[in-house]
Amino acid sequence: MSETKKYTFKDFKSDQEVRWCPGCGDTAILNSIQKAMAEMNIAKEDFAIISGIGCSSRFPYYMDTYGFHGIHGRAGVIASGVKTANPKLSVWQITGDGDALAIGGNHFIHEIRRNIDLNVVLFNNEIYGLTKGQYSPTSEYGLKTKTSPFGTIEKPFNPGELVIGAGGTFFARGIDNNVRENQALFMEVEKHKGISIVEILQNCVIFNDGVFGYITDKKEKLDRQLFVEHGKPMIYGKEKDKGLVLEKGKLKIVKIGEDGITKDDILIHDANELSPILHYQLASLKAPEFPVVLGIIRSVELTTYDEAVHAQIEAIKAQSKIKCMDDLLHSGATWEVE
Amino acid sequence: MSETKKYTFKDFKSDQEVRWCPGCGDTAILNSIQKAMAEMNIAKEDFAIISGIGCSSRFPYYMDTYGFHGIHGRAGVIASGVKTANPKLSVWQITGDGDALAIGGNHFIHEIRRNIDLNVVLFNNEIYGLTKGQYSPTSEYGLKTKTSPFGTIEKPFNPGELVIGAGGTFFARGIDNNVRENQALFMEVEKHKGISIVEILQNCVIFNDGVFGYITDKKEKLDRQLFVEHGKPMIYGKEKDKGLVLEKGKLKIVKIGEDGITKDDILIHDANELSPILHYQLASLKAPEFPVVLGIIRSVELTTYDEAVHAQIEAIKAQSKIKCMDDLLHSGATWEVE
Amino acid sequence: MSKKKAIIEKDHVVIKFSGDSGDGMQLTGTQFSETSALMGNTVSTFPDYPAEIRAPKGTVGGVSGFQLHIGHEEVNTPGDFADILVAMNPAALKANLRWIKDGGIIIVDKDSFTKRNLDKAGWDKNPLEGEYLIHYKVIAAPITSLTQVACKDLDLKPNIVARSKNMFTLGMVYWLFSRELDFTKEFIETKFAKKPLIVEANKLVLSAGYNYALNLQLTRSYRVVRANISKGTYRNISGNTATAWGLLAAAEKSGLQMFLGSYPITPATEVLQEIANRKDLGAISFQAEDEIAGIATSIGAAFAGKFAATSTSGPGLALKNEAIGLAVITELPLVIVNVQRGGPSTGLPTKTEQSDLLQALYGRNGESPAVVIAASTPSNCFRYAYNSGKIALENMTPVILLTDGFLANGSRPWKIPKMSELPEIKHHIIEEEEDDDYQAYRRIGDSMIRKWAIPGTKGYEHRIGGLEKMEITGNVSYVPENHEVMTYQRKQKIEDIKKQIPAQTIDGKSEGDLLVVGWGGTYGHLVTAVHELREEGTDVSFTHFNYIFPLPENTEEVLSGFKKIIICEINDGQFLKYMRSSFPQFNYSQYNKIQGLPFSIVELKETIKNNL
Amino acid sequence: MSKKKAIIEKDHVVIKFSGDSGDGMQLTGTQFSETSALMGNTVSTFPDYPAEIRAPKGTVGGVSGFQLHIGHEEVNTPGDFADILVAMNPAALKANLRWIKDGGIIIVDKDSFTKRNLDKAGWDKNPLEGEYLIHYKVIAAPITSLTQVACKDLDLKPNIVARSKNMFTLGMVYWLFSRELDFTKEFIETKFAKKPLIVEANKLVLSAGYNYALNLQLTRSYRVVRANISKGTYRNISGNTATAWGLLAAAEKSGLQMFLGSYPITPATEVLQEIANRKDLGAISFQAEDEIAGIATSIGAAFAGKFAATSTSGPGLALKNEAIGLAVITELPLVIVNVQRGGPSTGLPTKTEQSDLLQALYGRNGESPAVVIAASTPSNCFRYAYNSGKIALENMTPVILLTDGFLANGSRPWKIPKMSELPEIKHHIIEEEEDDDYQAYRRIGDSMIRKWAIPGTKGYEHRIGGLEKMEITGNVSYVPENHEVMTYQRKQKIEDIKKQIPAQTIDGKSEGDLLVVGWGGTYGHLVTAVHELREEGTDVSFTHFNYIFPLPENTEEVLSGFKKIIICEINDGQFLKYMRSSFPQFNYSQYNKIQGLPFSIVELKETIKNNL
Ligand SMILES: Cc1ncc(C[n+]2csc(CCOP(=O)(O)OP(=O)(O)O)c2C)c(N)n1
Ligand SMILES: Cc1ncc(C[n+]2csc(CCOP(=O)(O)OP(=O)(O)O)c2C)c(N)n1
Ligand code: SF4
Ligand code: SF4
Ligand SMILES: [Mg+2]
Ligand SMILES: [Mg+2]
Repeated sequence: MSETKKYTFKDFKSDQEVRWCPGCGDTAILNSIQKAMAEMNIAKEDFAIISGIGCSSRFPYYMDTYGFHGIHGRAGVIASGVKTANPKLSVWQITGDGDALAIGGNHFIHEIRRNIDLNVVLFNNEIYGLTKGQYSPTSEYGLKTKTSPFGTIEKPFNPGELVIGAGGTFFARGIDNNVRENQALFMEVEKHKGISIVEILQNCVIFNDGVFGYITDKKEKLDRQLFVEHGKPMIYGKEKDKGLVLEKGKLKIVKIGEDGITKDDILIHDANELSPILHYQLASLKAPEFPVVLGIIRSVELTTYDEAVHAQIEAIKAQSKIKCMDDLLHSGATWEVE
Repeated sequence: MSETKKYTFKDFKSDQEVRWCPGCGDTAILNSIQKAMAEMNIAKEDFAIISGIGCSSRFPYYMDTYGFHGIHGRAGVIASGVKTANPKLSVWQITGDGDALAIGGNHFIHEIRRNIDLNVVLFNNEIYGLTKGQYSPTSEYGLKTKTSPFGTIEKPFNPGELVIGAGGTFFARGIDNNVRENQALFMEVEKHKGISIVEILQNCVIFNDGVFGYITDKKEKLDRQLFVEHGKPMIYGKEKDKGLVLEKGKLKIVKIGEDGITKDDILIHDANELSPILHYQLASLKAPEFPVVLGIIRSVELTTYDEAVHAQIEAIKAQSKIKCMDDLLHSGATWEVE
Repeated sequence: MSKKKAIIEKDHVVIKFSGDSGDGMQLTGTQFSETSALMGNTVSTFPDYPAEIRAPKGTVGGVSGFQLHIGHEEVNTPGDFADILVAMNPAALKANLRWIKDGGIIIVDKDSFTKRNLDKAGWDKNPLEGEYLIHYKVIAAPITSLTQVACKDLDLKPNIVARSKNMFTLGMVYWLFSRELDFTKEFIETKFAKKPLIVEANKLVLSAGYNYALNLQLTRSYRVVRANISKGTYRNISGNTATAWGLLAAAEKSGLQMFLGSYPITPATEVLQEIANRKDLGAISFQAEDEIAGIATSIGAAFAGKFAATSTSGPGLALKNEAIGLAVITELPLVIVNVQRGGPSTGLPTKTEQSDLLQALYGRNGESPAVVIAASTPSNCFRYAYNSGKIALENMTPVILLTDGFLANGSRPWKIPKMSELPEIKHHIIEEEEDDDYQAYRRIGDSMIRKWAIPGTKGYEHRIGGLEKMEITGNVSYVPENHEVMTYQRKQKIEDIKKQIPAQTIDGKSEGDLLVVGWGGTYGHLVTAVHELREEGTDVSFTHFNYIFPLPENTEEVLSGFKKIIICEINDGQFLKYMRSSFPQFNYSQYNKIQGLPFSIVELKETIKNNL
Repeated sequence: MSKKKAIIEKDHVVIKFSGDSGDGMQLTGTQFSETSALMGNTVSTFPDYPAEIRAPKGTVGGVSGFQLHIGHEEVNTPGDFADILVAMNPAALKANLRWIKDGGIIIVDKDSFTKRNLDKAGWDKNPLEGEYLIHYKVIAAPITSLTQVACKDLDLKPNIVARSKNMFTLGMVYWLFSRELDFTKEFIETKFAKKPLIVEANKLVLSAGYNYALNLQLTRSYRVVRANISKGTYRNISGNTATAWGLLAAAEKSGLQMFLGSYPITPATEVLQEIANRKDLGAISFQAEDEIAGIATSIGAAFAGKFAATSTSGPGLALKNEAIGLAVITELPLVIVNVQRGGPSTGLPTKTEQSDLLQALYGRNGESPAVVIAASTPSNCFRYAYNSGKIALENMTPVILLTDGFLANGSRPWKIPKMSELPEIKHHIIEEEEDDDYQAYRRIGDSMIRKWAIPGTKGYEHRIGGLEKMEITGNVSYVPENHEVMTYQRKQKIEDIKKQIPAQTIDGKSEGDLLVVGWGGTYGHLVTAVHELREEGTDVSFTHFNYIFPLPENTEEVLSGFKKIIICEINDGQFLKYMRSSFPQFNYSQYNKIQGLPFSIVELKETIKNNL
């Protein structure tokens, strides 16, 4: 791997014109990733950005790094191949809610299970953008779309729940336009060893505009979003007076100052806890009863698959008598004809 | 649908010879399902048994019902098609850990998400039987198999966790040879409206013999298994003196009679609770630190997909002006040529 | 409207509306074509979308077009080159200049030719100035500003008003063709029923455009004489809608419920969308998690006794191949609609191609014969979808129906059929107590067709699956000779279908020097080229295939009358390969185009002449 | 061992060992074949497993067999019919009786012919009694009991002892062929190194069998004269192992790390297993969640600069088709191994067939050419796997390597090649600073090959993907003409490979009345049939194809020397279709067998004669 130099985010812009719809949340995410990468102290050639198919999956074309625009649903497996082949690369999987959770759902849970050290950015706009507006596995129950003219009758996945159900070691959530927060988030993602899944709530201005409006509403968002930080109490609200506590194992909202609750009663977020029970609950919280949790919800470290593959190879190499093909060809039962 | 008659389990035996290996756990499961079905008060012709490919997936051939031995991994989607087409049928999906969780993993999480009213029996032998002994997505970390001669380096799925992560409404666990318990379990499975996933720990005598030996050990099993029942305290152990309690939201084992613990302190199992937090924890418990939980861990009812499909059709039918193809053909802009 | 016009009579005219994606060109084109059809012309249309959802405004990549061809005799293609181009901005002019006939009319919105827009479109200087467009008749109207003027009395914001500028253009073109505005006014009233101000604005602007043209008498106007169209009720229909409706019709006719398991993919998505919209007809649409789930749920539904179909495009068909094999061996009825697009891989998803033919014929493991049928016009997608359903249900077999991006998105006026006049569709569902010695793989009579016993029917419990099965009983069998027997039974079943399909016809003499051969979506272009050549005195015959596998019984006979056969395809010669292996005795040549575009009449005529 | 034997010299002998799955017949057969090879005979073997993992003991369905053919000249098939059948129980006799030559020797374990076992095997009465087997020489030895006797002094339980009864049989057969026991004794010592008592038992029983035959002089014994085998070190190798090793060899030779993404499937699983075992050679095996993940991880690895392959069988290939298209358009090197089995659908998974040829050629959307190569003997799977790797790496293209169940499981002694003597393999990985105007799709020189810039290499950052790309730059392009250019570039790249493959050879005269044509796994049977016919005076030539697409440059020339060409395949005529469409001018006929079995020499000879 090569030496790194100081970059600016412009170094990560390719010569291709960005062709997302004006106002599409994808552009903001692109910016925050470019900014984050410029700071990562990783040589540009050591990034490999892998995507599937979808609006979001056009992403690699706009990055002046190695990139692979795959086929629909296969971003995760192409990325798994790249990372397993060369663990030294910083491999980013860019995927949509259709790409990762509809056709690519199986690869998604398996890459998580294997804990391959990938950085996965899931652009969740709760719709199929590129094919012009059909519902996706994350679309809200009842959503009317081109293929659900009378409303869907399917419960959506909550990506965070699925990640944890599959044994995920890292899950975070962000919102497209929070460029600064996301930039910081992506720095953490890169640092985490193991598979990191980041769900970004992304507004599709054309086919699902405003779907996150309730959460992002400028005036109300402090009451509707909860940014969690490891080691900090889970407090939110316009007045910073609301917080989470546990009651019989379940999360509950309390108000600081009411019923004798003080700041010290509020749960401290422990993203590094091995048990995912609390993380699961945080990922599950839904508006309007609860705030939507943003930030790093879970971040634990376990051996990664890519590491283990190469470690096993090195271990066996050291102990095997077979060192090259000629050895293998002559191993076992052979005989001479003279 | 036809009237039902009184059956015995023999009525469910087809004329095909059972060809599993002698001692294979599949045979016991077959027996318990046949016995359960005979009691279900459902006409034989109203059962459709759908499988994928694997040793376990040979199952339909041995049942004198409608049956479909599909292709590898597609049991869930074929079954989804059958049930959506005809919700009156009792549709059983028979699948293996490879069939459902390797190649069929995506269909598995999606049928759960949709909550199609299927009865899914997952024969989990933690190995690929039919292809003669490769590791599966549920194989224990480190297991040596034909494709992992030096031990696997992949974390296994816990099917229960995955079910809950995907939004499952029913999850239960059994052990192959517990024919009587399983028979009762399958009766409950049939009753549950929505998708029911039953994981049966199944011994493959040829390629993974004894993998559940620790749990099923005749002498120790009372200490290693915890049968949960809705509304009953979660007590187990040879002396019925161990039980589960919650501490800071996490399950913990306590001993009745020690540290002032009485029977009343033990958690009561609530399978019907909508929140899956406790169910997730119960499904996760692992030997040897914890007993393995058997029985119905989660059972809640939500609208099913198959129901909703037909309800929506009926609703639209009632309100639409288009009643037949001729209506449709003449709808919208048309003109006459005379 | 009383001024006298200089009217030019034309046999047919090609018009292309083009502008930014947001300029409403699709709607404008559709209105013009429906009005033309209503007034008795034949019409063929084709939209031309940008590859991006919303490419940057004002760029060439963001231009959306709608081409239409009207005639007084049958028109079979949207036309090669436009007589009239409407370009709402510089980019639209740039993108389409190469597609206008010499001497053609160009209508532009003069207001949009600003420095900024010229730059975005990549024009060095303003083409409206100087001699650049000297070979065309340019009508540079201040459309944007006149639209605002027309609405000045309405209480609407300028940006809302601006949205109706397409109506100004439409009005102008209506004047050029002496069209009436009523049909479009009615349309406006229905479409914006809940927004009376918008209705008002659109109607005002439409009339303003008409009057503008009228008053300026910008050019002489055209008349395309009424065609001699057969009596009946007509509608416009696109290929994808026709396909969906053909399937729905087959369901209704067979008395079965429709089930479509599918996953969205360009350019096939509208088939799913149409059927999802037809809950009123009892249709079940299952939007699956992927293409495999799409077909597998359909196979499940077929097992359960529904009329099942699945729809996709090339990459999706590749994913369905394994499951098609399951439908073959389980002998269940199933229609697989494949709307072809440019490949390989993701390729050119919004462009047309005929390159999935060999995949449809051979893309599966094992000896796995399935019927392959191809539609050839947007409207006959209805007939071939219907017939695919009929063949699937009557023969207990999967049928692959091939259409393509050109047919799918193109549209044609279509004489609405009466359901009662469509051929009957029988299915083989077995009734309770109909057969007291039912065996899953017993054949009906002399045929190779098995009965369809569906779950819920007492007494016919049985098991099917993907393993080879014993003849008659359907039990799993590894008996070597039985495998051969079953392989030939499956083959014979498909061959028997020859007797159910119409004989192949020849357009032109049945003997001669050259036979032009096509299949699927190229029909319109081929038939036009051949007819024009014949009118010009060139002796050439033409035959077009819709039934691909099996081929019509008289195919060999049809081919044998000619010294030379030229097979024309939008691919690298797939039908040619197939014909060569089926009838190696003939002298074939080939013409291929692989540009994501349909043929042009010009190139076809030249090619055919060169082959004589 | 001094008694004199009456020895019959034989050119070649076919022996089949058969018994219950648990009876160790595979091991017995392997030992006998290795010993025979060691003693200078040519050998060809084929195992015949039951379809079930453990079918019920004692049933016909549970019989496991191992057939081998030894000769003093080249033997190319495991033989049609057995000269000697070993049947360890009544079921094995039942299952194999139809495969013994008239007058052949049958060795049975008399002890196993109990009422219960006879019933299970479906014998009405004991075939050893009466005249039932009068046409054979039956040696009914009390194998079970003599095995116990031999071990009576060992401290082993009877059921453990019983497991070595296969050694008794092996001993008997060794005597029949005057074989030495040393090789097998050594084998036993290694295999059971940790269990000295078991070593002892097996060795005792082996000798006991030998001595039993010796003492009874049951029949005359055989000698198959040493073959004239070229000097060198030999080993036995099965097709699947040879395939895996061929890939590993290509990796080593090219200096790249091996990456195999795969999912288990019969009969291809051993390829994955072999490579999973080769961590010592640095091979990465990725057991994926399905076939799509198998190929897609490999495509990722190829992008990252590994020598990547994936392995599967027919249904799995169907699932990989979409991703193969991605490898085609991204022009990455990749080997796709497909071990064909009986289809359609799950079909006959444990049986052989050649019915994935058309799928390999055409099973993808779009114009999507990929190289297709077929191995033709178990051992030459090594060479063709190696060459597949070479062609993939040197041409930046996916290569599909076809083998089949017959090759995969069959084995042959094989002269071990020296790595240094294998042809060089170059790859196109670009070094840092090698090219200061790198463009992802610029072609190297006159070729259509692009350079391979892998992530981690400074200065060559670029993007590839499944959308059509602009020539040279590789940027996404919707330009119509460019699509045609790229389509033809991809086609040309494959055609250019013609120059890299050997000319097609003819076995026999290069002109004549009849040319027998085969491809892939039927080589052994075809060459044997043709040679026998020629020895019998029939003038017939033979050509066998390993390079399927592209075909060797001189193919047309080879075919043109004959009045008639007969194409013999284990399918319904797929290569025939392909040849007809490639060279329609020739007069083809066909011979096909679709029984999940290889050809028999007898049927081939008869067919060929009938075609003369
Ligand atoms: C095999 C295959 N199936 C279907 C498609 C069509 N397709 C392309 S993108 C897409 C869904 C995109 O949704 P998502 O992943 O959420 O991306 P978005 O466009 O919303 O960013 C679909 C269905 C395809 N290209 N390939
Ligand atoms: C498309 C496809 N891929 C692979 C296979 C091979 N295959 C058959 S069964 C199986 C795994 C079986 O494992 P599991 O589902 O756990 O069933 P078990 O045999 O253990 O009951 C595999 C890999 C196949 N038949 N089809
Ligand atoms: S369609 Fe939606 S997701 Fe796609 S580019 Fe446009 S705004 Fe973004
Ligand atoms: S291989 Fe294992 S799972 Fe399969 S039948 Fe035998 S014991 Fe059962
Ligand atoms: Mg999306
Ligand atoms: Mg299993």
